[in-house]
Amino acid sequence: MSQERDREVNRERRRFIGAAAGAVAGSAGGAGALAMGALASSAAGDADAAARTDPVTDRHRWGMFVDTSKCADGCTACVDACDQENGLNLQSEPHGDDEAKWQNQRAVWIRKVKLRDQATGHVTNLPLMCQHCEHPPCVDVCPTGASFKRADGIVMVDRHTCIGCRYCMMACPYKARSFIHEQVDQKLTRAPRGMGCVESCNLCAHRLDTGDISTACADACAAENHHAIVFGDLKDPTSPVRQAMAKQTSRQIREDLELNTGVRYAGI
Amino acid sequence: MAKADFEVPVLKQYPEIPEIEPGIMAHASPYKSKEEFQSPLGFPGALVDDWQDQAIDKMGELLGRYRSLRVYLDSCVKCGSCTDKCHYYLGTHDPKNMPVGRQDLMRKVYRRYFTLAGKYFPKLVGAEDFTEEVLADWYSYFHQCSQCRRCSVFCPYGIDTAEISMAAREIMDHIGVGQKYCNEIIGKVYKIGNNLGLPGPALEDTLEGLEEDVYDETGVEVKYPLDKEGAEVLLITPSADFFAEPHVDGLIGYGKVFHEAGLSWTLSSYASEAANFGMFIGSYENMRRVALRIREAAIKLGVKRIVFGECGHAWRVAYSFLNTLAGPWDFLDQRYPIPQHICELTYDLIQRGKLNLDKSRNDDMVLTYHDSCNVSRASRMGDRPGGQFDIPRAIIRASCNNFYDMDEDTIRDRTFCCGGGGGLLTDDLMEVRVKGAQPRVEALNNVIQEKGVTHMAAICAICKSQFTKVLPYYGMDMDQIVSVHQLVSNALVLTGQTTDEDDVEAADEAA
Amino acid sequence: AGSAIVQATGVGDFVVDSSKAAGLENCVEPTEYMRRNHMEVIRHQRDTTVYGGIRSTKHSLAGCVECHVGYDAQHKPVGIDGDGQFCAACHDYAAVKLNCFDCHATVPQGEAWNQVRATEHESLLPGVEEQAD
Amino acid sequence: MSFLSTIYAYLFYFAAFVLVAGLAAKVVQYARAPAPLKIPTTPAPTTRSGVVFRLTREVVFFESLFRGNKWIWIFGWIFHFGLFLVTLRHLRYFIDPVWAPIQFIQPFGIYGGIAMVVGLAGLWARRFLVDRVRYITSLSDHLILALLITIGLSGLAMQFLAHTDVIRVKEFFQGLYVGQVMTLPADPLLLLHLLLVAGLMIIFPYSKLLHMPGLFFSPSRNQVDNPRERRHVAGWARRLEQQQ
Amino acid sequence: MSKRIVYREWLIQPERYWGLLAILAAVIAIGGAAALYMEHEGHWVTGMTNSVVWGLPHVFAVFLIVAASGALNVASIGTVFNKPSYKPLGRLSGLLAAGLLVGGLLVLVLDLGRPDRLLVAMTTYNFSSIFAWNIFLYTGFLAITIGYLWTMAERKGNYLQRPVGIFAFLWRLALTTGTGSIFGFLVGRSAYDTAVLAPMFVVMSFAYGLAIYMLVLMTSFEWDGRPIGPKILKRLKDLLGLFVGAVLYFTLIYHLTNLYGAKHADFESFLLLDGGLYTLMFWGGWVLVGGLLPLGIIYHPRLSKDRNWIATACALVIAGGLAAMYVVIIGSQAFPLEMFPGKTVLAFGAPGDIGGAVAPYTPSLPELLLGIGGVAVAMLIVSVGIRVLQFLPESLSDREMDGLAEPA
Ligand code: HEC
Ligand code: HEC
Ligand code: HEC
Ligand code: HEM
Ligand code: HEM
Ligand code: SF4
Ligand code: SF4
Ligand code: SF4
Ligand code: SF4
Ligand code: SF4
Ligand code: SF4
Repeated sequence: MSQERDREVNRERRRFIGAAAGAVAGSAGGAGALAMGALASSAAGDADAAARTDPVTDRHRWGMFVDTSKCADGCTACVDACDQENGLNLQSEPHGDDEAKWQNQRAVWIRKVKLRDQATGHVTNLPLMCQHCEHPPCVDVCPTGASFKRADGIVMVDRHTCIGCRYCMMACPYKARSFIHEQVDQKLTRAPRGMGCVESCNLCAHRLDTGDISTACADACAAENHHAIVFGDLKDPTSPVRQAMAKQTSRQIREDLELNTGVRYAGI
Repeated sequence: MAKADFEVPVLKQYPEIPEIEPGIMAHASPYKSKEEFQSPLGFPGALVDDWQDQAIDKMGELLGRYRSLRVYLDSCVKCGSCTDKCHYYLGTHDPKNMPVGRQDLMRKVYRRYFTLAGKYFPKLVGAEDFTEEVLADWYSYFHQCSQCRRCSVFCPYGIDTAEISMAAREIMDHIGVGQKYCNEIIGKVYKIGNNLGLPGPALEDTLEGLEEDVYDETGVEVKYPLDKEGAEVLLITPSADFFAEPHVDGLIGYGKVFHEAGLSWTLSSYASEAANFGMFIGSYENMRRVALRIREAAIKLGVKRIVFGECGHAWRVAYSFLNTLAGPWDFLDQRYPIPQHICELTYDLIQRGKLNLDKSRNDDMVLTYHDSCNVSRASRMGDRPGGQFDIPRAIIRASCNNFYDMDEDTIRDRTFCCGGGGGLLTDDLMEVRVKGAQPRVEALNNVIQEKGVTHMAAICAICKSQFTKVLPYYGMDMDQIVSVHQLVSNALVLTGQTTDEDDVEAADEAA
Repeated sequence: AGSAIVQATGVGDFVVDSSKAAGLENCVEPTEYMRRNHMEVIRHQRDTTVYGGIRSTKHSLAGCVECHVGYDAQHKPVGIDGDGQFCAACHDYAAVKLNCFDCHATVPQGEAWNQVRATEHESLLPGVEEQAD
Repeated sequence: MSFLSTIYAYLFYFAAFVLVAGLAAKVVQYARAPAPLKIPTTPAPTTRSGVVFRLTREVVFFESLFRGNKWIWIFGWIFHFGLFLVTLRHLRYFIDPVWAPIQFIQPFGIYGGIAMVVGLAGLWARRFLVDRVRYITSLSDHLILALLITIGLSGLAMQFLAHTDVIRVKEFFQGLYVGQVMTLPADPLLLLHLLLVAGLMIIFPYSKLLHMPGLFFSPSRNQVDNPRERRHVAGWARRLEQQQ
Repeated sequence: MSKRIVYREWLIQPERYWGLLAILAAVIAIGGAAALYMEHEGHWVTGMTNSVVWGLPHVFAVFLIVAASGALNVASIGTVFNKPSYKPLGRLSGLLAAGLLVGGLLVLVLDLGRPDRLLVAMTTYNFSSIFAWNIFLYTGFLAITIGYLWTMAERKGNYLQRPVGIFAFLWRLALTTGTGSIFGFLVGRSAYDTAVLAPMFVVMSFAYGLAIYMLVLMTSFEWDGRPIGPKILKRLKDLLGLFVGAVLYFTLIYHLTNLYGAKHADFESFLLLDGGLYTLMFWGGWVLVGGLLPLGIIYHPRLSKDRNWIATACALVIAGGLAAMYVVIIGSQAFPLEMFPGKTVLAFGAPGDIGGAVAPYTPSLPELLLGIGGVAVAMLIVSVGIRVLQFLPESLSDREMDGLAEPA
């Protein structure tokens, strides 16, 4: 059933994907080969453009730019897309749990935040997910090293070594992380999930690793024609995200903590 | 300090586990028994010709008779837990005095003749033929065991070296290698009725003397009856109580207690001995023969209860074995424990407020208590486990104001033997006795130094004799050892007794 | 079903008949080797994937599942950790706890981006012909 | 079915026979030897259930040993508890389907294996280091320790270094139940492990390993302290009474 | 010859002893069942959420761990600061410390999302994490405490007592500082973002540890009929008074620094004025029950001489300590993260997801049972320890203590 749902999403995707297409053009052959189930051949030189055979490196740092002025009131496309992509919609409320508590217990990787300026009364909308800090407090505090920062800047949880201590959740200033409070029956192959571990947005790492430079949330936002989220390589001056940041001043949430986040916002 | 032709151990503040000094005590063995002492017990008078075969046969017989022996010889894993628990090892440093070392003297023979491994790979499992040297070792070291069972407490399988010593002595007796001291004494019991060979008239004399003493002291006519038929209680007490110090003070105490309780009681000249050395030589038959005298006396005197005086191993035989050896006791009053310990009786009276004890009369003493090993580890008092520790202490606390226990590791079921039990209370084993007393005396010395203890109470005739003899070697006084019932005796204010003040008052009134 | 599978002898005991593996000669490594060391193999793959981002299918757990998963009469895949199914049959027999499937999908479902979705995604890219769904 | 498998199959039949028959013979011998006198080491329980409680404490905690010597206790207990866990874990080779508690115990069995080896190492060390224990140690004491430690190490090596085909091992032993010789994986570690285990089974009824049944038959531990209340007379003692 | 201190096993009646063990075992079993339930169902059965991620178990665990460190203080005073009259108290202090620590750690471990991965926690470390260091600090503490006990009990090791004692003392400070720092390093959270937290934890540990120690000491002596002289009792309660006073002092400093750092003023007003339950817990529990009342008893001319009142003071300190931990750990999680200064949060994710508002948290029964189970574990360890080993001096009467005060 969920496979069918995947397909539907894909069909929708075709309408909008053009924008990102350029970035992945070089990978087409490789991706195709992979789809046939053959072994990945080493994509010479730039491994990013195909399923990789070499470990990720720090030649890239993935990040996002969010233009809050484009983020529409009432829209939740990015949240829904992330839920679909990462199987979060497959979570089910445990029988007997309190509804309000459940909202606070279920895993959320990205959330829609709505703010009002106390001085001007101006209302701002923005998507909030893991900020992929360069100096992530969650990684600093994790006792086992399960929280880690990949060489390409993605902060993730190795759920094979996470012991579920939740210290990272205490440390994260953005409330970006979720603990899996309940047993998970349904899961996707690309997004394993189980009780007792902590997880958060991983910038759709499975996409990046297989050669696609896109995230579900950014795609979805673009599909809705809002284009509030721009994803890309923060180290590459030609990347869309850098170009967008060059046009507008952007800030980090809680800049005072000097975490050098990978997700930047304009208009807050 | 008494003179010794051997080195008396030094007392330390903290106990130390010595390094082993193999063979250092091989020379110390008791005088061998002679024909005249052997035959009354049914043993050959001298080493028989085919002693080896006979010994092995006897061993086989005992293995079939005693599960303890069988299991103990198989089960030891040489863990070493018992190695530093025997007071003879601690005092002599001879590894064959480590309980397991002692057992191994028999175990190696057992393995050689009774196990597959020992038959075919003797070297591998340390099995050995029963040679003359081995027999010599047996004779020395199985007579350096007071059968105190301290090792058994700490052994994970409860292996009781006392059982093995007893079996070894039994085997040796059967091939004509007996110990003079024990066997002579058992002979005396058979002939006269007690260990010391005191004939009836002598006992009567002593008891009359006691009655006079007590009357002089208290002005109350306390009776010490002998062979009184129809008495309620038959008191069986070690013969040492009739004349040795401090034993006799205990006997005085029993009499006063009976008097206060209003119990009619008697001693028996036929069964005038509580001790049963049959146990020491591991001879069921002899032990039974001695025990049956009590049965006969009880029937003859028509008593309703049997009470035992202060004697450790006697109480073991009485408490644990008497019912087996000389029972059933269906002709006695079943409302009372059969047999009963004098401490149980006294304690009961104290509980019921029947004794008027003036603790201050013992204020010249600061006391500690020596748990005699046979009482603590092989018998019980009262109706709950551990009563043998609590009841005597309760009696002491009820009779005096100053009481301190010695170190916990050296009392209750971990108590150290006085060093003279198990048939070693003979002058030919003086070295063993003095050295073996070291751990106990060390603990005693500590409370003397720290708590100002002056006296040690005990409820065992052997302990009392041993300490009076051994304490001087350590620079202490022989009269620092007292009977528990001596304390009771001191503190007990008899009904109608004239105290010093009373005397004055009485004189005033008379005037 | 478990016991029937379990009683057989020889290599390939546990391979479920309806699985893709049933028709193949060998596992991803020599089968004898896999019988003894598959846990090391996937454990190594796990770290490579999580930390290095390498998602090759050769040793991947998703790969194991895809090849070894059995199908029922309706050609629906049956959870690989189900009774008598490949992983479970063997692990139950040997009483080895398998908690991978607390998290991992037991049937191929929503594979990684490359395996199902990339096919469609790719068709959107310039110069690639659209493929049928 | 290889030659080696056949040899091992017969070896295990033989070892199992020796173990069971030898142990049974010993237990019968112990059970039939009378205990004529009451000799429990006091303070002993005065009831049967008290005795069960006491023996349980001895078996589970090694209470007496604890009071006797803390070092021996620590190592001895670690070893035995480890051995116990390992044994439970090993049941998976011998029962099918595996009972739930045995399934549950599996991961602990591995720690048990490590603990067992650590305990044995400590026990062995003291046989060299403590002069009193050195004195009472004979060659066989060393050999048994060596045997157990080698079994443990070869097992751990299979767990951590060179895996064996556990499934075949189980099939082999399952086959033995029905008289069928299945192929045993020819991994050297496994063969060593099993060879030594067979050795252990064979010597069990003839060595100090008898301490295991011995504990339960030890009169100073298993008797009820009630001689005054109940007359206790052994068979031969009664005959002696009747003779007179 | 210096005077020996004679220690004895706890010799209370077997019925009483086994009864106590049975009760403790039952409590532990219930706690274990609660933990099993939580692990089996998942944490949704607790009151914890993605906002309040550490609940009641952490309150108990941190309290026990902190108290463990403080309990060892008594031994330190004896050996490190060479106060002879504290020497006989040392062994119990070590045992209690070990017991409390084990109890606390057990609760901590059983509250993990994946306690089955304990081995992972023990073998893979991230050394930039205070928590990882704490694992070393805790296990190290246990090892050192056991070693320390050994030096106190085994005469061959006596000469090491002082160096090991000093080492243990320093380790202990590190441990409490480390525990405090678990919170102190959470820069994102206003409540914790202050350096005073670490020293405050140190004095808290002294107070709680001593209070528990005194209760255990008095109870075990009472049951066994052993004497405690008024002198030693006065010493201990005066020390308790000092520590409780210090806790109050640091509490004041803590709030002053928070108020001074203007950005935390919101949090302060939450805690001190309008935090509802948390405000109540702070004033009523932390300050009044845990501070002022016990101080009142301890310095009261008459009550301070009565054993029962001293015990009451100890109990109050413990109760106050739990309240303090509740405020520190849960109160500060309930208070929302401040991400957008100058802005009001209108919505934060799906309805019901707490962002700008105070997060609700109601402790659930299993959490409480787990926490109490941890306390019972600590008490079980202590009861068994003093029963089978010689931890308790046979007497602490004044006569006994006077002998010790003389220079050795
Ligand atoms: C390309 C398909 C394929 C993939 C992918 C694959 N296997 Fe296999 N596997 C096989 C085949 C085919 C066999 C049976 C070989 C035979 O019968 O000799 C097998 C056998 C096995 C066996 C031995 C089963 C037995 O009964 O003896 C194990 C264990 C195993 N695979 C584990 C794995 C694991 C773990 C993975 C993932 C890393 C994996 N396999 C991936 C095809 C595959
Ligand atoms: C608590 C959840 C959880 C458990 C339990 C778990 N995994 Fe994973 N595993 C994950 C997640 C999440 C990923 C994906 C990481 C990513 O995409 O970057 C993953 C990825 C993997 C991968 C790489 C992806 C693939 O399909 O090859 C392997 C291999 C793997 N796990 C093996 C295991 C094995 C083996 C076990 C059992 C011992 C296990 N995992 C148990 C969560 C889990
Ligand atoms: C041939 C039988 C067999 C099959 C089929 C099998 N396993 Fe195993 N597996 C084992 C055995 C046996 C062990 C344990 C080896 C040991 O205990 O040393 C094991 C261990 C493991 C472990 C390590 C578990 C641990 O706790 O250390 C993992 C992970 C694992 N298997 C995964 C799988 C997965 C996933 C599959 C299915 C794709 C699978 N296995 C299929 C026999 C099998
Ligand atoms: C009821 C079961 C058992 C109990 C209560 C028990 C108890 C003990 C005890 C108390 C010791 C002494 C302490 C020590 O040295 O470790 C010991 C030693 C030993 N046990 Fe056991 N045991 C049991 C079963 C076994 C079994 C099944 C084995 C072997 C497979 C075994 C092997 C050993 C060995 C080899 C030693 C001697 C260790 C040494 O040489 O130092 N035990 N046992
Ligand atoms: C016939 C009986 C036995 C068989 C078939 C057997 C088989 C095995 C096997 C196959 C392993 C490897 C487990 C793995 O790789 O997961 C193992 C491990 C081990 N074995 Fe045995 N073994 C037997 C008896 C014993 C005995 C009697 C002992 C101890 C005295 C022992 C001690 C160990 C230990 C310590 C390990 C390592 C820990 C573990 O994996 O459990 N084994 N055994
Ligand atoms: S999809 Fe775009 S516009 Fe819609 S909520 Fe997300 S970021 Fe805003
Ligand atoms: S936003 Fe939170 S979870 Fe993400 S990297 Fe930063 S601290 Fe870690
Ligand atoms: S919950 Fe997991 S990822 Fe987070 S700190 Fe603990 S171990 Fe690390
Ligand atoms: S990047 Fe991917 S994982 Fe992260 S929020 Fe967007 S969709 Fe979710
Ligand atoms: S019974 Fe007593 S004397 Fe004999 S070996 Fe044991 S401890 Fe030593
Ligand atoms: S304690 Fe027992 S098993 Fe250990 S060596 Fe001594 S007799 Fe043998």
